[in-house]
Amino acid sequence: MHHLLPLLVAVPLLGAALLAAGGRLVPRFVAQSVACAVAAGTAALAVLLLTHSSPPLTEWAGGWEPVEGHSVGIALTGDGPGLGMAALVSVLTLAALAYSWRSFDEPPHGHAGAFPALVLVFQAGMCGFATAGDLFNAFVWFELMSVVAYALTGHRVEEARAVQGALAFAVVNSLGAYALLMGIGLLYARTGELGLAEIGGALNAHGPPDALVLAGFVLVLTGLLVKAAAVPFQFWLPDAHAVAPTPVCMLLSGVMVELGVFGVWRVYDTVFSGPGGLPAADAERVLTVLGALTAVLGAVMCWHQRHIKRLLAYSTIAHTGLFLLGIGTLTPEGDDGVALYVVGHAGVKAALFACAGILLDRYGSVDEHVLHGRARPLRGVGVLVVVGALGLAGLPPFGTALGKSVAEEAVGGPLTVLYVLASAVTAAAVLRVAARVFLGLGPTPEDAGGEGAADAYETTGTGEEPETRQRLGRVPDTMTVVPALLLAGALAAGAVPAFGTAVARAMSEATSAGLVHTSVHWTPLGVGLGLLSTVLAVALAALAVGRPGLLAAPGWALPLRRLQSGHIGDYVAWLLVGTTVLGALALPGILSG
Amino acid sequence: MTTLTHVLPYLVAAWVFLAGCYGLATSRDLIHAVGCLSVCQAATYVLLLAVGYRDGATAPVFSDLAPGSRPVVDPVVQALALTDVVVGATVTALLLALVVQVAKRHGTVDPDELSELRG
Amino acid sequence: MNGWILAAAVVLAAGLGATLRGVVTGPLRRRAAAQNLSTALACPALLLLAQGYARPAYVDLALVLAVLGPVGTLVFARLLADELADDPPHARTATFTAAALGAAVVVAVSVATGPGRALVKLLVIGALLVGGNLVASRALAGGMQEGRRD
Amino acid sequence: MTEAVIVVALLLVGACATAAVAVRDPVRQSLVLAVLGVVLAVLFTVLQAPDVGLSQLAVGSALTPLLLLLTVRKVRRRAQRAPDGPAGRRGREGGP
Amino acid sequence: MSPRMRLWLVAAGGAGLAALLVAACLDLPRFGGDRHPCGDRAVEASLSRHTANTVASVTFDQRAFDTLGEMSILFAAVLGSVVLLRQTRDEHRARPEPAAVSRPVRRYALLVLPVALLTGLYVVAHGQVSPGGGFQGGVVAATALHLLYLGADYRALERVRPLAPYEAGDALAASAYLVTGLAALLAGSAFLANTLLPYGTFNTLASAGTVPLLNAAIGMEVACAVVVLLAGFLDQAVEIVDEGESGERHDDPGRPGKRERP
Repeated sequence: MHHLLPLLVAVPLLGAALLAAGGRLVPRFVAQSVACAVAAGTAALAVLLLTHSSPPLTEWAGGWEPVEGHSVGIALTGDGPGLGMAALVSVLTLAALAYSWRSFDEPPHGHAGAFPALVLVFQAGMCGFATAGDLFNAFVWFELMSVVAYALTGHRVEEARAVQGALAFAVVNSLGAYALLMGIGLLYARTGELGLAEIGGALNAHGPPDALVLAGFVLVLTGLLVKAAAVPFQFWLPDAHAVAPTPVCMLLSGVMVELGVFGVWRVYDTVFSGPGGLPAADAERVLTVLGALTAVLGAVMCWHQRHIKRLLAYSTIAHTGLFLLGIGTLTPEGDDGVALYVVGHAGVKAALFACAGILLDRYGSVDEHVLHGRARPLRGVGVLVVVGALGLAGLPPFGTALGKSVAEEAVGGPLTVLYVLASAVTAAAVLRVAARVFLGLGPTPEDAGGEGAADAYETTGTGEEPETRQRLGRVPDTMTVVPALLLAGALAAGAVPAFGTAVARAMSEATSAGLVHTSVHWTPLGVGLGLLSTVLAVALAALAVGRPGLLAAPGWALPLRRLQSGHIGDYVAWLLVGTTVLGALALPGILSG
Repeated sequence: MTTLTHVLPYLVAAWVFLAGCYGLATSRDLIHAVGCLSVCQAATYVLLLAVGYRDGATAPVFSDLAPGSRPVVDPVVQALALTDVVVGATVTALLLALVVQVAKRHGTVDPDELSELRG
Repeated sequence: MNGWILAAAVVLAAGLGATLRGVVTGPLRRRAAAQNLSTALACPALLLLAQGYARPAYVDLALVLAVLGPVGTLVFARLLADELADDPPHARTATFTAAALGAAVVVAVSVATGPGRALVKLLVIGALLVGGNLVASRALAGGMQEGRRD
Repeated sequence: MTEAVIVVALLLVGACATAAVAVRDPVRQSLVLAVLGVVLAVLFTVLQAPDVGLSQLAVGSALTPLLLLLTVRKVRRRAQRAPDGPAGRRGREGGP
Repeated sequence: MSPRMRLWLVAAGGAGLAALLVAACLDLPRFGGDRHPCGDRAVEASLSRHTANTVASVTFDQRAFDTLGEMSILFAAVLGSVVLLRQTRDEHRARPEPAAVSRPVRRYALLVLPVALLTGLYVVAHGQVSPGGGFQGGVVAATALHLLYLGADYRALERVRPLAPYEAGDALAASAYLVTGLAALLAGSAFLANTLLPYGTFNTLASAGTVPLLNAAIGMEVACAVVVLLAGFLDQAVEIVDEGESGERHDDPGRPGKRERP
């Protein structure tokens, strides 16, 4: 069975190569069917492997089995979390391809296969990263998914914003990738190994951590946190997510960002958690501080957006912060909660982006003020958005709610409050949009014409072009069925009791700490907190719609919004500051050790 | 002198990386910024190859050398650096393609004049 | 003590150091000429290094540089023809010095190699190096276009 | 002796990389980057990595400068010929 | 953010990162040290499979899975560039006027073109034996083709460069790499295992099992990819004109200067 692991990468790549080769010969319909079939096949393979992943699979690419404990080959890790992420990636890819079936713009002449082929390569890169058991191999797949993501983000080259967002995305992520590679170089110099587990073992054999380990940790984490969009590496995310084509947004927000968090978890757990790695207290401090900052910034900025896709992008940042807080506890319960949360969040967020895409294609705008009341006819879509917002808030029995409640109990104390508030605020922002756009509640905003009024530090949602050639008269069924199914999946993740237990078991088998039996189930406290954040979200949204003046952008948020300047130089400067902050946060343990 | 040469390659790599970052952050031209990014990447090659070097050794290529007759340097880092060079070239190309489109749609390649995507 | 490597170090330090200074300062014409010289000097340095390390396999690097170095200069000559047209670079002394150095190094290494297939390769490199260098420097000096040769 | 040549190559790389950052005009920078490619190839040779040196030569000596200059040409052509492009702004000209 | 503010941030962040890196450098094993366990194992493994160029063995055998990723990156970047540099609806193509290149340059270009192509092939073919390989040789060969643009003009290049076969070649070479890997899997071994072919005689072109196959696939992939990539940029720089540009195009950058100075 373990020999099949590399197929998770090879199958989509082969599909992409065939599509690129034959794309100009076949009609668009055939190209899309082939792409969907390949994505579905890979998803099936991932699920099949997932069912056989206990005990975790290990594959040595090229058949280089270790001799005397050492191998010159590349290890692939097929454990629950890795294969789970691969399955999630594949399912979402399938959803994105199905969503783009009817909606997406005519492909460039002679390249009918280019867009589906790129999506398949994206899937391959993400699957490869999820199953990588070798640090350099992880870098290669990391870079592959980045490169494809840049191209996909800038896909609509006629759009000024799309190319600018893609460029900022590309520059910041490339720099992060090079930092990751520098870190790999440092760790290789110390250990002479590239496999994750082998590096960890060699570090432990070397003795207590020193500046080299610290630098390796900081540089590797910089790369991964750039991908995970943690503060202060997050600036690229809203720029890229707001402008990428909708199917791509579903993948970027749904899984790619979460893969950054997954990478942090995997690398810390396998490489740095031993006595030769970074002391637990330091890792906890790093992840908790950055996670809390990310959650706060994401929630505040999310609330102040009127560009709906940008709003959703910031809510992704807020949730990434929550994920980082969860894995920052370094406890099995925190990991379990985050794993479930990621699954639920992927479904909910992808569905919300899909709904935003429908608005864009139907009305040629994603501006909350301009669309005020205009989407009343789209009742079904409105229901989907409201359900998605409730899922985002963590209303039981959504998968998000179950994961959130488990993680909330793991973090404890004031961080639980942060969990409730961040999810409530982001959900409230989405509910506010739903109330205004789909129900036309509240006074009509003054700048509903779409011109002017926006201050210099606000990105409006006007001026976006629909992704279809003409505005859609009727919403194709695929575009509504896909988000509905995704929401159903997110609901099932929490409502099916066996799912949580399976996730918890897979997580415990995968961690280096060994088998720890944790139970994932609904607790009264968890349900209560979930209901609390839902009620808060509804109340906030009602207040914002009913009394817009009361919650209008306060002055204190302006400096925060000014930081998002759209300037690549600023983003790079913040990245440098971020590495320094990471180093400073992790320093105490090294000094005392 | 010898202690300096023992860390000099690493220091050069660190210097090149930081110089590239500085150029990237203060660049007034996106094409220049892409060039600076490739400078950053040059740092990774230098670091990787410096890590694999061994005094008095030669390349692990045995077309004109009997295996075992001379010590050889680490081939693994060379393969990594090779991959890295390819990645660098392709990323540069993709970034330049984006810069071409930015110039078309915004009429400028000065990051200071790109005023979209704020807040 | 290895004389070949010493010679390579001198070529690198003096020659490439000087071209580096040339490519960083001064008007565009000087920079373009310096870029051409850098490949013309690096190629003999690579040959010297191959000889110094006693690794004939390294000669491939010099071969590729001898092929692609002038191509790179032609890229600049072609795409910067506008800028260079008003003020064409003339670096005759430096060009001929570099060409002479290249020829001398090829001859020296050939003598040390002795007859055989390696010698043929070296002579090809020598021809490509000297010819390419002269053509490229001529192209830079405004010889890119018909009727504008000087 | 081998150490001396490594030090020379390292210093050249350091200086060249610094220059590539300090030269702000993209055309001139691409000239410096071409030289940096060659110097890096020499460094890789003295670090006994001819394979990497070859690929650096292949990429750095002609391909990257060609890509950079073609981009510059496209961008400049717009800036010179179209004082009011679609965005209505005049492109800043970075060079002479 | 004001430039001054940004500079302060860069200074602060850069100083922190510099301190971290310098401290790490001082803790690194000294440059030129003798401890390279992974490298020594790789050399051993390479010799056991009759591969003279250890780096090729690492690239195409021991870590062939990395090279698969590397190849996919190139493949994706080319596909992405084709999409990003496509001719949009508001653009049209203008035929470039032929350029007049001086005779020595043209002769040189036509003379060196075959030499460079041969050099590229030579570098690809000897990948498993001497320094070089698919990537290096592929780039050399593809660059050589563009001597036609430098030495003649863009039309001459376009004549030998119908893009469709190159795009197909790029994809098919990528498939060939994957199929070679899958064949090993089907033969009962692991993905990309080098067990299909005999290892041959050390230090000959037919040594090292599947390494030459993968090497050739990469060589073809890279050559085609670079041609397609450069075609995208050349089209943009030479042919494609959008509304912001004047329609009058010439392939010959020196022309205006010439006209101004009769």
